[in-house]
Amino acid sequence: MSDVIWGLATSHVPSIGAAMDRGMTDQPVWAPLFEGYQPARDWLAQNIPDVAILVYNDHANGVDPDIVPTFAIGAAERYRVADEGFGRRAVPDVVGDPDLSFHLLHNLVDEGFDLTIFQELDVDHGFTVPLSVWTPDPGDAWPCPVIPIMVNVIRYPQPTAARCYELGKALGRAIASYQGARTVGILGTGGMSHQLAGSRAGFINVDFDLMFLESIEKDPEKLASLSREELIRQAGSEGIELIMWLVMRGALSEQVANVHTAYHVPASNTAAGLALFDNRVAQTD
Amino acid sequence: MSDVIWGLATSHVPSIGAAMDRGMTDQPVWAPLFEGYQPARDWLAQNIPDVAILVYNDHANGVDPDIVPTFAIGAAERYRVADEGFGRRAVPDVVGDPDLSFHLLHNLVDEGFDLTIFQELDVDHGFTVPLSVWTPDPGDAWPCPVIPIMVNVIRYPQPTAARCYELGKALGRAIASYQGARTVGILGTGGMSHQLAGSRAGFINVDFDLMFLESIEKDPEKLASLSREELIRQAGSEGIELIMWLVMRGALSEQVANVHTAYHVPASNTAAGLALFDNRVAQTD
Amino acid sequence: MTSQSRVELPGTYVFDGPTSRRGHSMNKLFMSLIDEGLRTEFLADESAYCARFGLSEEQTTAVLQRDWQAMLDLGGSIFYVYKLAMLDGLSMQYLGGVFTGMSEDDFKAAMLAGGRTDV
Amino acid sequence: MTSQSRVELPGTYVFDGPTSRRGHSMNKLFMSLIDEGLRTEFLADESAYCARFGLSEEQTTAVLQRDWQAMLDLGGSIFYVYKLAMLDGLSMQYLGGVFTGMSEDDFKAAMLAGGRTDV
Ligand SMILES: [Fe+3]
Ligand SMILES: [Fe+3]
Repeated sequence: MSDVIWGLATSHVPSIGAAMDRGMTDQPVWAPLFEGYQPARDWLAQNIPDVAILVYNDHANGVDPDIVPTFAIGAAERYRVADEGFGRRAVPDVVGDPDLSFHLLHNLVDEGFDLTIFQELDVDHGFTVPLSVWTPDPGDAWPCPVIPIMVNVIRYPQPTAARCYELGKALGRAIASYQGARTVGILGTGGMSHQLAGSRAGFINVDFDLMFLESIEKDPEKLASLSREELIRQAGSEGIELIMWLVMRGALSEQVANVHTAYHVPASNTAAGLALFDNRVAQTD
Repeated sequence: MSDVIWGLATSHVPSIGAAMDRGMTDQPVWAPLFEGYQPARDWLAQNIPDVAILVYNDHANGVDPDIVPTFAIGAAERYRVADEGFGRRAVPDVVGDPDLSFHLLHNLVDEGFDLTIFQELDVDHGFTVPLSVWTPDPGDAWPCPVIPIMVNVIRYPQPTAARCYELGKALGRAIASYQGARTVGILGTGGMSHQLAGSRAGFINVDFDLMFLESIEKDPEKLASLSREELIRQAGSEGIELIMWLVMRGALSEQVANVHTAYHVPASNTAAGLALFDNRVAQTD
Repeated sequence: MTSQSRVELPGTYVFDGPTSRRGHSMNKLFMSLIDEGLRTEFLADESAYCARFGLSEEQTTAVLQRDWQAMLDLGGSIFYVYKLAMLDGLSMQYLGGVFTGMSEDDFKAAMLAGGRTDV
Repeated sequence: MTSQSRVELPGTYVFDGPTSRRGHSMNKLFMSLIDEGLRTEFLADESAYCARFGLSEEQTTAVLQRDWQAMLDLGGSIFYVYKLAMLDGLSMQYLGGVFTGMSEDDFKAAMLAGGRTDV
């Protein structure tokens, strides 16, 4: 029996990582964002799990453009930080947990999720920025081993929001049946509203984002019913990556306790959001 | 509306291709196998579809060992014949149909199948041998465009037989909703009983194979209920690839007409089987 | 074949099957730029590099002229196109300006003011 | 962690997660042999080639000595191992003989007689 102790939803905008790497977090354009993170960081530093699972997407750095898995899982001992074209971020490589990876794979395949396995994988900002949001100063190593779960959010047709939520639920069951870890943290990354290309570039939808931040805690089913088209319309062509939050949420219990929520516009071209949930809550029916 | 007009199940043993490529099909060890194929080949030559879908697995030739998709679909214009380590087979490259590939992908993802797309792919004997079984003398080109659907049958945990059958049914629905082709053929490949490694190498299970040949027509549900363990026990560690026949079968109607069945031991280390079904049969309830 | 058609939303690119097919060679070129050696080769002879990756004439022109809008129209994905922009030292906010007909500074200012909420 | 455990069936290899992890470098080496240039490099200096792919000492010995059984035990997948056999001009039926303690001819004869139906 392993327990998911917390779930963290966070944007993974590359410039958040760049601001940290360049010591710019005190500057006026960045300070409000990082101040918003602080309570979550403090709480997370007190609640380090044995292992974490991080749901993210690759941005054409770790995986060739001719291969696009709908869902994939890493099963490596170690994930190297990718060179995205300007050198590797000066953050630690990621230690994996292949034993748990194979356990999850086995259980998820048995439940009818058709995952692709990566036995080697470089992880890009979609992965390392959320780790930095969680742990700004990792030193030589991140707080615990981390397993990547990759979702296709770039190439239409993405998995539906409903399918992501179902994957999360199956993930929760698979974690619960694992004997090798006591405590597990799970991160869902991406979003919030943003659009990078086209004449609608720069699009931000605060109302939608606030609704999403509220519903991810209290009414994830409602978010799971959003169509691709609706997500692109409401959250922008890149905002659709919010479907990854639903994988995280699906792995948590029906009732969770909100530890901290933060929202800030902009991180570069994106609305940045963070929501942290404590999963150790007595469930009522 | 596109119609699946036939389904062909066939082994894909490399030596069947090699026997053809080297003009050995008249030799005593090979003649019975190829005589068994003839009625199916004659019928197929009279029933060329607009496009075909071929369910197969790669044998460490087209895809890196560090990436293992449970299910994948090709979306290329052209699939090159792979060099498996002894030069390319002297058979034509495969012309694809990306328009249909993307249609299938979209529909299957919407139905909750988490396929990986390959936009470039070399196809190995798992693909070209079934094409040769269908069409011994293709000349410059195979009879029609062909789309690969790839299944992980080599790496445990394979998708369950039930999941393969469900994928086939969803594939049938996706084909039916396509406007761009009139007629479609579908091939399920692999098997029958065989085991390549371990002290049980050379294992053949005739009773199981004959049951499978009968049930694939009349009671595919029964085959879909077989567990991985049962398949490996009964059909050998490589015989589990028979799950790919269920993808083909799922795409056909409940009632089909058997055109021809053939069974021969051995093709190299494998029990070779063939079953051809006409799908243009009035369905009764 | 309706199910393949892209989401029709004005001013929005959806990187769907047909688009990715059209842009495949160009996106592969962009992705190659994550490799330092290949970046050097690209910069040494950009048109030879485009030919090596099999870009169409239009795509080659778009790349050589840094016509960012044309790259998108010819099947580029923004995540791949961005790799060329980075090589040129340009930011996503610069590109945002190009796509919306603003200067980079105006685009940045619009984002700092809360983003473009009315589009 | 029971769900990860391999199917326990005597005389049968199941290429599961732990096995594929153990054999990863060796299987990558075998797969590289589909490339003619790399085949030549391998044959020119087999132990250097093993080192380049990060094989363990045991795996290197198994490869150098063509200890097919050991390759399987050390995480090789039969489909990958077979690429080395092909390079040596050996058939799957030769390997079948090795794994079952028969000569190649006896193994072939057993297959022609209908296969091994009693194992
Ligand atoms: Fe992203
Ligand atoms: Fe096979």
